[in-house]
Amino acid sequence: MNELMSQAVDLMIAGMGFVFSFLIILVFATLIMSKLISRYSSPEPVIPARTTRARSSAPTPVDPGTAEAIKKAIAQYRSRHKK
Amino acid sequence: MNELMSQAVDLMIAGMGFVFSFLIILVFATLIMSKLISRYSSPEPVIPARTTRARSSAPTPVDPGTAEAIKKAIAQYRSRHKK
Amino acid sequence: MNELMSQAVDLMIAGMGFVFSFLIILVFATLIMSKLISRYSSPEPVIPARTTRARSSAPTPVDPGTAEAIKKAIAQYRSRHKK
Amino acid sequence: MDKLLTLWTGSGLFNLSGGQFFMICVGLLLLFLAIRKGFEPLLLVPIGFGGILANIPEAGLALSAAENAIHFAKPEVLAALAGILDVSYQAGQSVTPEVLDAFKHAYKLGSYDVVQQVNVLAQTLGYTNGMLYNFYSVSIASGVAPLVIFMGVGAMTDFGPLLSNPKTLLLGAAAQFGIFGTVIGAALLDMTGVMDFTIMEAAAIGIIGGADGPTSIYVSSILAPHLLGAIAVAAYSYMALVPMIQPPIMKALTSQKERAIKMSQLRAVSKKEKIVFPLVVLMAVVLFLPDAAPLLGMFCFGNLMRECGVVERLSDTSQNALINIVTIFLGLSVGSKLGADKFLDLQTLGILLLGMAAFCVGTACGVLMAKLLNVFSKEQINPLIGSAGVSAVPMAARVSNKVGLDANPQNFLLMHAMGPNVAGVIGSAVAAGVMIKLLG
Amino acid sequence: MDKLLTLWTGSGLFNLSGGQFFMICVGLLLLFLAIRKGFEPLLLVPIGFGGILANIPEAGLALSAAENAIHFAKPEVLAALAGILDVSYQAGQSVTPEVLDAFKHAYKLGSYDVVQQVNVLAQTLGYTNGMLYNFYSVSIASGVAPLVIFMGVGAMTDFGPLLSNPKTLLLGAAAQFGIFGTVIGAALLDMTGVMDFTIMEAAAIGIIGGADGPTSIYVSSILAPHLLGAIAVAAYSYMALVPMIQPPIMKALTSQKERAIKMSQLRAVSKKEKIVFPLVVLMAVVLFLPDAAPLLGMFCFGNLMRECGVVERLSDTSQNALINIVTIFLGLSVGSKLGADKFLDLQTLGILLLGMAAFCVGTACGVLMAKLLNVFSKEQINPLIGSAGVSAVPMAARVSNKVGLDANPQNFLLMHAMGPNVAGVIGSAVAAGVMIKLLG
Amino acid sequence: MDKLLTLWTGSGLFNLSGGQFFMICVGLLLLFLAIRKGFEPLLLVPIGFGGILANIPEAGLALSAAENAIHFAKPEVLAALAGILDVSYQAGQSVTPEVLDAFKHAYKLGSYDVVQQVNVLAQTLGYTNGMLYNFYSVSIASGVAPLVIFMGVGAMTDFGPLLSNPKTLLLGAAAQFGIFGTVIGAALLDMTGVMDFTIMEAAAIGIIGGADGPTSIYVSSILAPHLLGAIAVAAYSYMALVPMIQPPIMKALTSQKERAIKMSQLRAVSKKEKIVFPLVVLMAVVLFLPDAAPLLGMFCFGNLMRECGVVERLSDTSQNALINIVTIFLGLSVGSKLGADKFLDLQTLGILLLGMAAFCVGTACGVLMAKLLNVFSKEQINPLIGSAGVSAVPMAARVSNKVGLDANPQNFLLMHAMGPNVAGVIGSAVAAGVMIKLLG
Ligand code: NA
Ligand code: NA
Ligand code: NA
Repeated sequence: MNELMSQAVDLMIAGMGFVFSFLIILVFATLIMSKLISRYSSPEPVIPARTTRARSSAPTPVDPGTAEAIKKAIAQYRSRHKK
Repeated sequence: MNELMSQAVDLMIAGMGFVFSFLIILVFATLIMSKLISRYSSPEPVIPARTTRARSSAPTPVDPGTAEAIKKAIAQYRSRHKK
Repeated sequence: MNELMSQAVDLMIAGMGFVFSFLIILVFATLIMSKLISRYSSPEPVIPARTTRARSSAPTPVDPGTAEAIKKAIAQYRSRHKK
Repeated sequence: MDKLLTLWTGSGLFNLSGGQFFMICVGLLLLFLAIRKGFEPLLLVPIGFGGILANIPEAGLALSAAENAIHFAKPEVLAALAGILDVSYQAGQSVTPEVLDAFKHAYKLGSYDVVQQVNVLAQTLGYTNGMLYNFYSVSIASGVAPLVIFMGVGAMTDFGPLLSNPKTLLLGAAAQFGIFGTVIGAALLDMTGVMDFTIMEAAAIGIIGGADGPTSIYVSSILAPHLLGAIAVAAYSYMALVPMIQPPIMKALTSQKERAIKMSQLRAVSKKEKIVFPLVVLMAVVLFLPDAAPLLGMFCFGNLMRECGVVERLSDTSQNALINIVTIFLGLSVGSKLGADKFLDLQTLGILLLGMAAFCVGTACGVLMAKLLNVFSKEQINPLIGSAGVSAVPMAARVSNKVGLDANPQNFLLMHAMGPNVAGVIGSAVAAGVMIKLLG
Repeated sequence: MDKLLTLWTGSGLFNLSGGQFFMICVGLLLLFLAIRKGFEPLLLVPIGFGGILANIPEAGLALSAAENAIHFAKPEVLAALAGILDVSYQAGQSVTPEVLDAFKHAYKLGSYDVVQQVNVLAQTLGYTNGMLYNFYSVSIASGVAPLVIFMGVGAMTDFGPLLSNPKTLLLGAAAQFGIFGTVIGAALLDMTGVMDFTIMEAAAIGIIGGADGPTSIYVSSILAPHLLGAIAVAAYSYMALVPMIQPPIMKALTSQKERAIKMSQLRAVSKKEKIVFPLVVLMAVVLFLPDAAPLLGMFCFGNLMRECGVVERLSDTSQNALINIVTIFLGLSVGSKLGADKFLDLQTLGILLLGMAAFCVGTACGVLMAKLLNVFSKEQINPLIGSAGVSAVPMAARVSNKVGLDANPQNFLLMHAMGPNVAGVIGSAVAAGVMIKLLG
Repeated sequence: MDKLLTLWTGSGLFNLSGGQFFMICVGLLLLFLAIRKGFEPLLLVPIGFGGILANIPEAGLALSAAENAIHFAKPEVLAALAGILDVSYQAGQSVTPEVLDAFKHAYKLGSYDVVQQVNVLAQTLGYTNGMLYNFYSVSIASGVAPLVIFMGVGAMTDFGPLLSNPKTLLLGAAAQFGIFGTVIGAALLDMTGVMDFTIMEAAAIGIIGGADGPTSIYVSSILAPHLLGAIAVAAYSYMALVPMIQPPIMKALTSQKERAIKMSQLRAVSKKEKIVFPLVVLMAVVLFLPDAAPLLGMFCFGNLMRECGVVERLSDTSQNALINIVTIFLGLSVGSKLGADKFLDLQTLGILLLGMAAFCVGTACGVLMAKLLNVFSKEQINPLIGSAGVSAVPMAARVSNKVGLDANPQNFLLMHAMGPNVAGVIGSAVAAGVMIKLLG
């Protein structure tokens, strides 16, 4: 086993050890956080989990005809104002 | 009265003196400007004074239902185009 | 003819020579490109030539009333979200 | 094993100092105030977060390459830096806290070229500038971020109410007593030996009384960059507290009858006046106070873009994308000045105290000025709009309106208060120009 | 008292020079033309405003730290600078205007490293770069702003009309005679002793004939940065004057019958052609003119983003937020070159004259080229679209259309003129590349 | 004539090397993949285009001023540079390819201050930095661009699914075996003598297995900037190939029954949890891994802006205008590293091979971890969501969903897979921090 390989193995042990430690701590921290929040806060309307907003492909439905009209209007508005 | 205090008093006299001079000049300059403009320009439709646009909280009223539909459409449009 | 004039004439000859060569080559390259594309590609829906989008002044028509309502809604939406 | 040890001795838990812990709590407090209490969130969220980042032990995010090199204190590195910084240290010598302090002190006092050289050397030796240090250099040390924000604010400002009643400019002038009164206050604290200030520091603290974020940041970045963090935090916090600070003062200085004064309808202002006004302000700057040119120049430029009607896309961008981008980096950069070693100082306490005083004095002088004007003029001004002269746009104007409504439910002062409110912005920029001229 | 005196002797009224007064009026004139007459407002509003800011006396907004140090002329500072600038000056010596001129001259001619060193020294001594100087360094001296604007213009350009009739590229080539003809014109003025130019200056002036703002700014920032202000102002002003400059020339060179020529409908262009075309242009640049790579590379990149259909959010941003942000700073930076000492020069008059000539020559050559093409080709071109080859997108194309309609109310030339119009952009970028290659 | 010769000998056709030709083809291939095949177009369009620009012969767009000076190889210039670079060369000596290689080598190995000095000298002699070199310096070498993109990604990320099932963080941890396994793989290649790597290079290659673009670019810009081009291209290409790479591995490691496991509905997550979570992550960074502070700090900041609800305009800008602007320049800058001399190397082949292996190992470990968790827990996890732990948001989660639907048409895994998917982002940032700490 040469120099590089022993460095690589060391790096893997330290790295994966650390990644797991860190994320395990995070699991517990998150669980505790959620528990504390739900205990000490007044009940509030919860938000159902959604996908990453930025890439979601299923937004609130709107009547397609209206949507089309609005899209055109936006395009028109934009082209007027961008000049 | 120590060094700093005398500097501070000097600064205040110079500063407030200057601020007042400057803004008094500006009052007169503004009055003259308004007078000149109203004299030498053709009558034009005047704009009623509004609050700072950026923070105004009372925009032109739109039927809430329409507004809601449009907001959804905009959100949809955005999420489609932002990806 | 002084130094500067002879430099200027040289620059003109080299410059216009090059501009014409370059654009003539581009004419042929473009013609070849269009021919190759139309030969080797499946027929696809073509887009009619338009003016530069950024400055066009004739966007897709939308019913003016709707457009107005939408513009207001957009303004309202914006002023609400810009704060 | 060796590597795990490196990770452990480099971890925050191993290195966290009490000061850093305290400042992280301060950062969390600022986030809490911004998110739950709505204290100027656009600035205090980035500032609070930046403050936490700046106090992560060993990360050195707010430090320059040279400061990081000094922090890690390898003897051979220190020996190399010693020559440029003119600190007496030899390679063999042991690295005591005193030695490090000598290095830090020498770096802090170093002239522009010494700082440049020592940073080049530190980068040659493999150290790098922290992320927040870079943000600060580009956005604040260069002066660009507060100016761009001021341009955006100009593009958001409507001078209509001011133009229809130019006299209210004087209310904006009077409220600047808050600034200079605070300088006197700092001198008093210094004279009585409570804490030490230089005149530059006193002036930078005074500018909190301008109640205008970008102006405060711009001035303190020039006059006293080491106080910038505390000054910006104080300025934005007190701006958020305006609805609590001002009303008692306003009520104490006015009678019920005065508060109930109804002001006449504002006259309509023509488009042309609005276009020409920023140029009039600019000409006054040209003729009388060139040192206010960066601040007021950008402000007027923004306003001209807004009103001229032919560059709407530029105006839009400066009110939206551009100001937002700059705000993010400005906030994080201000946060970088919340490092424990810089912030936890007796002076910070002085800044918080004096800043509050500045707001109170400014408010009072604005109200008194309005009463004074009423003595000389037939057309009565409701003195409640005087307090709006401190700026804190548009919060202070809303406060005037609310206190006015309390006294007389038919008395809508909002529009009238917008005049002194924007006049206060001009007034503090002028005061800033005077200070930079005389001390900068 | 002392302090009030400082304020007075530092005020604009006390220091305003005649030249600065004149240039402030020029700045106001540019604002008037932009706002009331609609002359390219997106650029001329920031340029005009920047020009005013650059001429505020004592503010030094357009000056570097070293220039500010020389301006304030403290003997000990000058003595320190003298060493680096190689000016003979001792600390005791009196500061005459000749001495200051020697310093300014030495700074102007200083090489890159001398300028760097003297600025570091000036900053060490407490002077700072002016705001507009910083804007100029970052946006124009680095070359980035004109290139980013060119990318945005690329993203706004539709090559459809050009692709359906590639022959019109030649009209865009012919119109570049305006550029090189102007260089000859400058040489003539020099030969007859009216004014002096170097070949670099002549070339930079000639590029006005390209009728393309970012190209003019890019080229003159490389070849003759001291003329950049006048060149940019001339370029944008004449672009706005295209509807007045071109029609007489177009009518003089064409018969009524020629003007009435109806052109056949443009063929439809496929999406694929539009995607591949910017890459074809790029390949031509790769093979034949690497020196045009920055300009045409960014232009083609912008156009590819527009047409490829998969990076719409990048294309949108480069057409909106990004180009707007850059335009603001580009305009202010150009304005920084309108300082009285740089602008009020006989050369500026020459630039205004020659720039006008450049537009006229370019217009004429475009029209004549169209007539020449008609000699060799069956398919007739309306020579009125030749004038659009100067670029000035889309103004010149609209002029072609309008003059065409005057001759024949059923003759819609707009689409046909867009081809040579965008070809003119490519043509001037190529000419710019040749000039930079041979002279840069 | 003379001038036309200059143009010809300076043209691309005259100078194009085989390597440049090949790399231009690679650039076109990347554009084709991005535009026609939809491979991560937001990055690969700018990267591909930048790659073409970087290989334009004689244009030197990706070279620094000093590299351009060396390339043009004027004897007097080389003689001037020789002193600083410590290369033995006298003015008279003939310029052989060996001499140039000696210069290039000395420049490449030069320390920070040598590089600075030689670039100042080259600029003094009239050479300039290429456009792409400037873009790279500002956006990547400074570290700012990947961090700003990470902030934007944070503002786009919804931690809801992760919060409702925090256990899935462990899947994101397991998938990081791909990173470190690849380091071992590189060491194996080195040990068997196939190709040479240092530990820094091996680590930079391993980070491809993080399946996260900005993290890869950030790490390799610190550990192995000369490999950045290949690493970024590999990272984005394989992210685009996830739908092809992952399913076979997922199916091989799971039984039909396992793939059909239906997971229970995710619990609803309160707004407060979402606000506090980024702060919890930040505190973990503060306490345990300061070296991950830039990456995770900006990520958490972006997410806090998104969730806190009071700075919507900042959140919007960081998700749109800001991230788009930075993406354009980041992409072109990465492209600048696709120069033939840097990219065409045996190491690039190794990077492509090892990068692929990294994805496979990461996928496998994620799936196996999920199976392991099922051994210890009552509540069963569908092991298909384990593969999403590599990140590649949201592609990998969609793949999990699709493979799940194949096994059981009523089994919607998308939401469940989003948890490990975003956990993978945190996991790779942690791994990046460890690597920078131990090697940087
Ligand atoms: Na104020
Ligand atoms: Na042109
Ligand atoms: Na990952």
